Amino acid sequence: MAQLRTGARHVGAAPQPIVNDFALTVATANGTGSQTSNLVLLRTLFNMGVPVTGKNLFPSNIQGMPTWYTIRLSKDGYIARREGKEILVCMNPATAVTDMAEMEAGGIVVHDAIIRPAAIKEGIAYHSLPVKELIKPFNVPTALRTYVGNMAYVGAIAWLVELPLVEIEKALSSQLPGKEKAVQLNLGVIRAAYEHCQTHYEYTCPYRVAAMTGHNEGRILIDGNMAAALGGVFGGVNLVSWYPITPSSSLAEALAATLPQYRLDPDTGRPTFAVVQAEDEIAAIGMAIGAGWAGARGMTATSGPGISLMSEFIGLAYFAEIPVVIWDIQRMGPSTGLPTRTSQGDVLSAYTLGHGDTHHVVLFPGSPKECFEFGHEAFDLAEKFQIPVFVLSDLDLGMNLWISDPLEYPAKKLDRGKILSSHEVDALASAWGRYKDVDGDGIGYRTVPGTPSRWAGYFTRGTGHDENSRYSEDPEIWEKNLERIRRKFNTARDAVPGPVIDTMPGARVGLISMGSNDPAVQEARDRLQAEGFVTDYLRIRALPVNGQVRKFIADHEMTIVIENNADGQLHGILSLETDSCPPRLVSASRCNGLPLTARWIASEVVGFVSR
Amino acid sequence: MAQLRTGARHVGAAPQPIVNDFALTVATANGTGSQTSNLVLLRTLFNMGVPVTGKNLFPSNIQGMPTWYTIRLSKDGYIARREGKEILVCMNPATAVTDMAEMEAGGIVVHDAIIRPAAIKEGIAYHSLPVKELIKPFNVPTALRTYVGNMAYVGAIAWLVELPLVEIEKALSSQLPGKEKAVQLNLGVIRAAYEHCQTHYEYTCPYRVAAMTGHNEGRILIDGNMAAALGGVFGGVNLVSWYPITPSSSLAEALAATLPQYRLDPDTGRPTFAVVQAEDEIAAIGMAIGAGWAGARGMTATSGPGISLMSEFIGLAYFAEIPVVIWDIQRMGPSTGLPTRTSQGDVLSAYTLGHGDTHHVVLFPGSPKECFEFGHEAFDLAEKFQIPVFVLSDLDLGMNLWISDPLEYPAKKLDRGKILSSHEVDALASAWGRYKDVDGDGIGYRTVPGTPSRWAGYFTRGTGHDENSRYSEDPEIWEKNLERIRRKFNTARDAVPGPVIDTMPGARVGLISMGSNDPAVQEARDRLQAEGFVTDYLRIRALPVNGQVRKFIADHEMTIVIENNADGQLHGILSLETDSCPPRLVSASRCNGLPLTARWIASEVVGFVSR
Amino acid sequence: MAVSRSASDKIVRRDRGPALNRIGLPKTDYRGRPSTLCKGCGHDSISQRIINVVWAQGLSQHNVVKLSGIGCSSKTPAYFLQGSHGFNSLHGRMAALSTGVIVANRNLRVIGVSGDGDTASIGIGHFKHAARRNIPMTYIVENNGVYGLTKGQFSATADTDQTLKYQGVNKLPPLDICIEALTANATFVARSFAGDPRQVESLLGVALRHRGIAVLDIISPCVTFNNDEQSTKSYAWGRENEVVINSIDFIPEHEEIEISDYTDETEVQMHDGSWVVLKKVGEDHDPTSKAAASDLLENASTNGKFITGLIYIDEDRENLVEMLALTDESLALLPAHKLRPPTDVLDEINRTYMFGS
Amino acid sequence: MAVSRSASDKIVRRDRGPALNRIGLPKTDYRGRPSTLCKGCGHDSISQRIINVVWAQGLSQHNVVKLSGIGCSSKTPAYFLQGSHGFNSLHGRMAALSTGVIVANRNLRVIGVSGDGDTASIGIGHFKHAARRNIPMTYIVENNGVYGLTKGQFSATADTDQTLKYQGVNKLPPLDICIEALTANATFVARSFAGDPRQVESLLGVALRHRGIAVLDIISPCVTFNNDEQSTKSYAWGRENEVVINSIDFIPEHEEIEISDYTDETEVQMHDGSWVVLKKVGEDHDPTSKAAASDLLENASTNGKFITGLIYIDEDRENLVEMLALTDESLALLPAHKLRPPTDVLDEINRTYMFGS
Ligand SMILES: Cc1ncc(C[n+]2csc(CCOP(=O)(O)OP(=O)(O)O)c2C)c(N)n1
Ligand SMILES: Cc1ncc(C[n+]2csc(CCOP(=O)(O)OP(=O)(O)O)c2C)c(N)n1
Ligand code: SF4
Ligand code: SF4
Ligand SMILES: [Mg+2]
Ligand SMILES: [Mg+2]
Repeated sequence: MAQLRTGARHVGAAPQPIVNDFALTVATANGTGSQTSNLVLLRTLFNMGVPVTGKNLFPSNIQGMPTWYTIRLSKDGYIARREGKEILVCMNPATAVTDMAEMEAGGIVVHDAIIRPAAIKEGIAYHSLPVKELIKPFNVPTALRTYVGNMAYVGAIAWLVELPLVEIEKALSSQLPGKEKAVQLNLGVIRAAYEHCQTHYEYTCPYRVAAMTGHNEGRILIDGNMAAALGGVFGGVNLVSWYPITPSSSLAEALAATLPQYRLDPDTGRPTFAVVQAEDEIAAIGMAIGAGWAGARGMTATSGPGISLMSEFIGLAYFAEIPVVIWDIQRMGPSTGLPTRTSQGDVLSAYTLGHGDTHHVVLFPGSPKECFEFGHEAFDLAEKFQIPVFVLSDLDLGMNLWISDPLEYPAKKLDRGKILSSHEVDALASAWGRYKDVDGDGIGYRTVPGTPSRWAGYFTRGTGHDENSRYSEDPEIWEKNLERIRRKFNTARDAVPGPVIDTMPGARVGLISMGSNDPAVQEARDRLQAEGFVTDYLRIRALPVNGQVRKFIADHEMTIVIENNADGQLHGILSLETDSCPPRLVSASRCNGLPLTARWIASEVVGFVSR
Repeated sequence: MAQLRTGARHVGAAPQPIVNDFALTVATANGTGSQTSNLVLLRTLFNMGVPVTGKNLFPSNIQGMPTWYTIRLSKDGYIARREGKEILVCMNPATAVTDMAEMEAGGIVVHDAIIRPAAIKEGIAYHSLPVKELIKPFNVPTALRTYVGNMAYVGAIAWLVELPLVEIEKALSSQLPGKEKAVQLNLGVIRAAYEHCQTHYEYTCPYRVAAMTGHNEGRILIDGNMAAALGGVFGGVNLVSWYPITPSSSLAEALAATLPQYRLDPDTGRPTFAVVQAEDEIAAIGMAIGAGWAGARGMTATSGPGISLMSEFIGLAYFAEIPVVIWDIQRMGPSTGLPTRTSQGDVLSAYTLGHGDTHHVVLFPGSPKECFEFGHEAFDLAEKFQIPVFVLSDLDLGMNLWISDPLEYPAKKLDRGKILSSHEVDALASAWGRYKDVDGDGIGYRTVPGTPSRWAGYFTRGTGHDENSRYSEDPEIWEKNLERIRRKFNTARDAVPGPVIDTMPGARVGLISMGSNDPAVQEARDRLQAEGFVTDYLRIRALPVNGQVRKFIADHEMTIVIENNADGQLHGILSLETDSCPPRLVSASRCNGLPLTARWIASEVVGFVSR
Repeated sequence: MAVSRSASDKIVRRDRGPALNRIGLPKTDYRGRPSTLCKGCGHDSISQRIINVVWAQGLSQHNVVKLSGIGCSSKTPAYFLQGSHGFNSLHGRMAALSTGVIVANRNLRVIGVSGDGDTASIGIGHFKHAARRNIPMTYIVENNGVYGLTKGQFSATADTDQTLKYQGVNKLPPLDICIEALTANATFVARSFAGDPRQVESLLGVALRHRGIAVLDIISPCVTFNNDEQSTKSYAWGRENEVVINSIDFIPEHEEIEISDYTDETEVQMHDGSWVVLKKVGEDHDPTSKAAASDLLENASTNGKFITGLIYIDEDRENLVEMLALTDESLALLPAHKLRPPTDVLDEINRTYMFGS
Repeated sequence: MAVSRSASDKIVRRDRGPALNRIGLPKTDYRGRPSTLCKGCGHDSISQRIINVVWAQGLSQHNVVKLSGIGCSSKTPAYFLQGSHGFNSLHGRMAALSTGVIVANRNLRVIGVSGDGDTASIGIGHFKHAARRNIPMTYIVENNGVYGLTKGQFSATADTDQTLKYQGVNKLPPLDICIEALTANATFVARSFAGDPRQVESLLGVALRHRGIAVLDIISPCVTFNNDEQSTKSYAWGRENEVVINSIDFIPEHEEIEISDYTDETEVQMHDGSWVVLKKVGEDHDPTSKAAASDLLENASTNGKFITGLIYIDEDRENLVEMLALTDESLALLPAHKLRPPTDVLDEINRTYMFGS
């Protein structure tokens, strides 16, 4: 995005008309099918080349509760969430009053005619949309009325911001593939609404959409969970054992949908994979670990509560050194928390999950492209180091559509790690020991069950063991084994995805962040730069960290760790890993269920610096 | 012990004969009843007024595997574990060779005649004991032979170190209450062995036992788990829901044994408590939390694997604010680890257990007396703050007999926390809100089910909620609620047991430790002082810490955190809590399944200082 | 309404104003907060049944607690008995929580609401052990064969070979809640159908008076994800196929009714002295025989028969509170002096461990 | 020895030296490391049975894996088949682990060893769901009614009203492993007794050839904590009360034996084509009928009868691997090109999400 970010302007400072630089919020109730209307709008904008982002704020229920969908257009290419909105589509009587109250001067409200604005605010244009009347002519079956009715606001928006109906039709068709009748019906309603506006509103909206180039070309619009699933498909996953939980279910379900498309055995047409819905998370992780132990690629996907339940098994995989991949699509904790709100609250749990002394490799994808990349790389790391590998995404990245660079075909071949063939183990015979550190990297050689050799068998256990995996209570053997595991962990520091560093000349303050915060941090840095304040930026892509991070912190007068949780968990981990403490390394963390915004980050940075 | 510690001498530096200052190790196989013989020796010494400590190194199986029992006598009152031994009782052929090889010059070996020393070492006296012959005259049933045979070494030791048989008989009777026949049989064997030595050995042992005063008077000999159980008895526990796991089972079983003795309803003679063996740890903690929610005092006792399984439920109790007490008798992790070896590896897990942002109150008893004290105080803290309270003991403190100051009757009355009576809640009516911070301490007022008022009922949930415990996804409400919980946690800092600080004039180095390390740290400080190196000592008794700890660290050039785990978990927590990092705050941690020793601690301190 | 037919309920109808129950309260007092479930969800109708029965029995809400796990079904305790304490806990853990609540306060009437995922998948272990312990509670499974709240995955009670929109085909055999309860020695096992309000209420009426654990497996259609008429968890299928095995008449203790033993009736005396009269409808079944209950269920499951009614009842087995012989007074409400022994007791204890003892 | 009677095993006895099995190995090759269990523990005798049967069937140890949970019973896989991969995992989780192992490598013979605490207490959920999924494995429960490794607490299979030294009285009814397996639709359910080596071996012989999950509930006395003759888990009680319901004859596929249908016999053809002939001993029971199996078990448990033998077998139901239609090749051994689709596939995928598409 670099080439676009130059000359960033602040919203509001723009001259009339405001083109491709505003936000639109649609307020509806869930289970009314408004998602289709919203995605049609998003797709239309994307295909017109407009940098756009859509955030779905949905409730933890199935039908009838308030839902908000915010679409932000940013010709400058900022796809982070942004506070406020210029246009409000008000379809939900339950929230109409507060929704409208939030609008600021210059704003536009489109509301269902059944909703009468409680208070008419100065400087806001109100447009009433007689949805009921508009759809009457189409005599839609009752069941579909609200669903189809939601198309009305698409038409109204189209008229207001000047969206070409042909683009909308295209988007509609790709949204409802092969459903020509539905497309035409919906389009009819959209047209009707469009014409209604033409005839009833005489008003020119300052907010406009114009096709543009330079940003979306060559990019894709995809949600992180789908990208992650495809990462599994190309990562050679053999077993997906999972238990449903928002917001991770769509990852497992995407695997169940895509694996049969792309991973049937070319010779026999039979599956080279299995997707098993387990009875609970303990079984889910247990199955995945069983597969990993037996030499296949096992993974699971879950969220906070599932992570807690998996603690004991993860500790076993850590200590018995078994590869397994765990996707944690983070939602708001503690406890059941807010199942449909985003957070980065599981960083510490994942890093140190399990009783006793444990630490795990944790990856932080920052875009759908990285969800795909880490989706396959996680398996290589898990098998190379014979460890559980966590991939920490979140609801925002996982369930919302993001503009992303296309998915990149893996550069490296699959890395299955140190597995001995029957000949190799025969050659070694009794000299082989499962947990011997032959190469000095802390990683032992393993054999998989079924290896036709009388030397291949060994006995895995979660109890204290020697190099040959025999039970031992000997203090020296215990210490030696833990030292080797620590050595292995240190070897991993330089093998995991390294940090991404972006510098600005003369910066004395550094920012560190991870995962889905990336767009907001980028935007915040531009804002600050525009105010003459330059920053360097290091994006952590994995734990444990390596020397680069220590150096980055050492190289700056102050480094601020920005994260979406309450305790500043990443800050805590980095403090210990790099022996740094305040004021050199400080924490800017916030967690209210919403993705971080550039405005908040910028103000935090200014706050720290002016202290 | 202060008055005794003055003038500590190093083992070996003592003049002949060496009185009340040596160590004795008994090597047997488990399941052979040697525990009785060992405890008879320990009790005899205790009752002779000798500062003594016994550490049982037993295997994780039921019968036939090697077991070592080490008894240390220290006229100077040091009851920590110590490396090495002057006397070895060698009853287990399986380990005889290595056991004997470990002996150093000046050592004494007493071995079963069936064991022929592999290599006779210079400067070591070997005494062969014909156990089989000795017990023949008593024609003991086969089943009991090894058991009774183990009494032979008691007799031999008695002769060697000059233990009065009358004292032994007393100890034997208190060990086998009401079993006069068994006592006499065993005593017979002891006498036989004693006489055998008299007639066959002409040798004067340098190691002697002499009755002494000044240390054991007014003290008790008890294991931490029993003391903890009695703490529960006097803490008013109502429900003990548990699942068996070493080394915590003896705590729950002690409760099952003592509650019926001391806690039957004076009026009806019926139990005021329940002990329920659950189907697993998840159910165990779930039951305890259910009891806590309903207004009773619920607790569970477990070890590492159980802590992992309890994560999700603890997170619920944290967020829904329900009192519950969890005893973690720590054993060696990660994973199943070493079930019969000690460790302090669950400090970080316990402090931050659960996904999302969580932190818990954790208590660290340092003696049986404190096990009792925290055993009842934990309930007061849990109910006062409406939180889960962890008490972290370990296998060494929990399962070994320690000399301790007597159990002290609670000074304060039971603190049931902020519970509204029906009248109080009626008065407040709709003004009452479960999670309102009326007093500014972050603690809300609760009602218990059954409170006869139409206003008392409320709906508890692990999901986002407002002050009235109604479901809410509102970002501000979420943040406000978490802020209050954090405020509550900060209130707890000064309510939990404060640190115990012991200073030496002119000390520039501080030591911080916790729990069962106390005796070893005390001894190490004396050793260092004897070498002219003075230290201050702060013993953490609870997390979260308060200003005193921050000040202690600030007041010293260097502070060393000493703990029995691999990662220096307490050091990590203190670094974050006090914004301190190396070289100001450093970590000395070790974990090999054995209790820390003064020698190791002293050498670590010297190492750090001389760096 | 089955229950209101029994005199115990003393519904007082005044010329004007709403009907009041035994303790003089209108039914509206027993409502909960507005439901957020889908219109037509079976769970909402069960909530209404609970309101009706608890009101009709004239129970004080403060003596009732509502416990649940996680799921659409587990949300419902927020939608009934606003005056009662409630706890929407963790997925699959309601049974464990309930055990603790009951031990803490034996004088509470515990109503537990769970789902088929909550009970038959993640919670099956706690469910079976709660049945073993015969904890005194009403354990309702709102069984719809799917995971509603997570948008329609198969649960462990889904039909074999059933197809769901986004889930494909389920090849696994279902677990039968009633059979699972029975093999774990539950002392009250019943099955019903959210589409049969009359029966749900009469069963609830008895369940609330049962000595131990009363398991109600109520088929409660998920109109959003599993209401296709081929599904055995749909309204259509239920209405088509329900086979009622018995109808229930309830006779409170204090009524002087002499029970004449008709061949088509079974009388069961409840622990509180009241009587339940079970009139046979359809086939011959003795709900006091475990063997008969087991045969009936086995047979129904193999032949895909949807039988409803009281399948098994045993008022003789001790419940957990009785096994523990707890004080009549709730442990949660005991005075301090019953929670902490006096000083001399501790002195005595110290003496036994003391030097020289 | 039941199994060695069947010709398939081709035990070759040479004039000198030890007997060799079909693949030319002496039995000593199939031993494990020395047991650390108590002398006389039932579990050790079961380990010996496994060694005998696997050797007699001439299986290669590298095609067998040994999985277990935690407990004295779960330690035993270290004491047999030293040449096989083994995994002593977590308490109660063996079934979950096994599922993953089997999916990863369908060509392994999986022997799972668990205890009554491991399976009926903490592991009951995974056990029931493994049975539902009919995972192809031999699931052995070494049932002694106590927690051995934690020193003798009651397990969920302990007798009602039993008293144990340090535990007091158990008032809870036991869970019956066989009934639990059956109600979860396990396709092979058998009960045996460690004191009846001949039967254990013949049942193991069939179990190892079974299509799906073969559950063996073997009463295996804990001599240290639960061997009092009143205990139904003791050697004395078992010897006194065992009622064998059938004896097993095994006829391998490749043998030309024509099966004449005697009234006192049931023949079952195994998935691999071989035949099992079940001779009735004692009462009349058809092990291919689920209803009969259920009745038999219900009746035995209510009357405290210790019946042993093959209680239920169903060779027709698909196992998990078949339901998943996995490649014959083990997933764990697939070549890289079958694990990662070619570049053009990703290009195509990108196109569908691409701007302008
Ligand atoms: C530990 C855990 N795992 C998963 C979830 C996600 N989850 C919420 S409800 C539910 C299933 C609900 O199904 P059921 O119990 O049948 O209730 P229903 O919604 O069908 O009434 C799941 C898996 C969770 N909340 N907690
Ligand atoms: C999660 C967990 N909880 C508890 C334990 C402690 N533990 C070890 S073995 C065991 C019970 C074993 O009983 P069973 O399965 O019957 O085996 P047995 O020893 O009787 O053969 C328990 C509770 C553990 N290892 N892990
Ligand atoms: S999704 Fe199904 S179960 Fe959930 S509320 Fe809607 S209808 Fe009811
Ligand atoms: S304790 Fe019992 S189960 Fe464990 S090894 Fe000894 S006899 Fe066997
Ligand atoms: Mg359901
Ligand atoms: Mg057992």
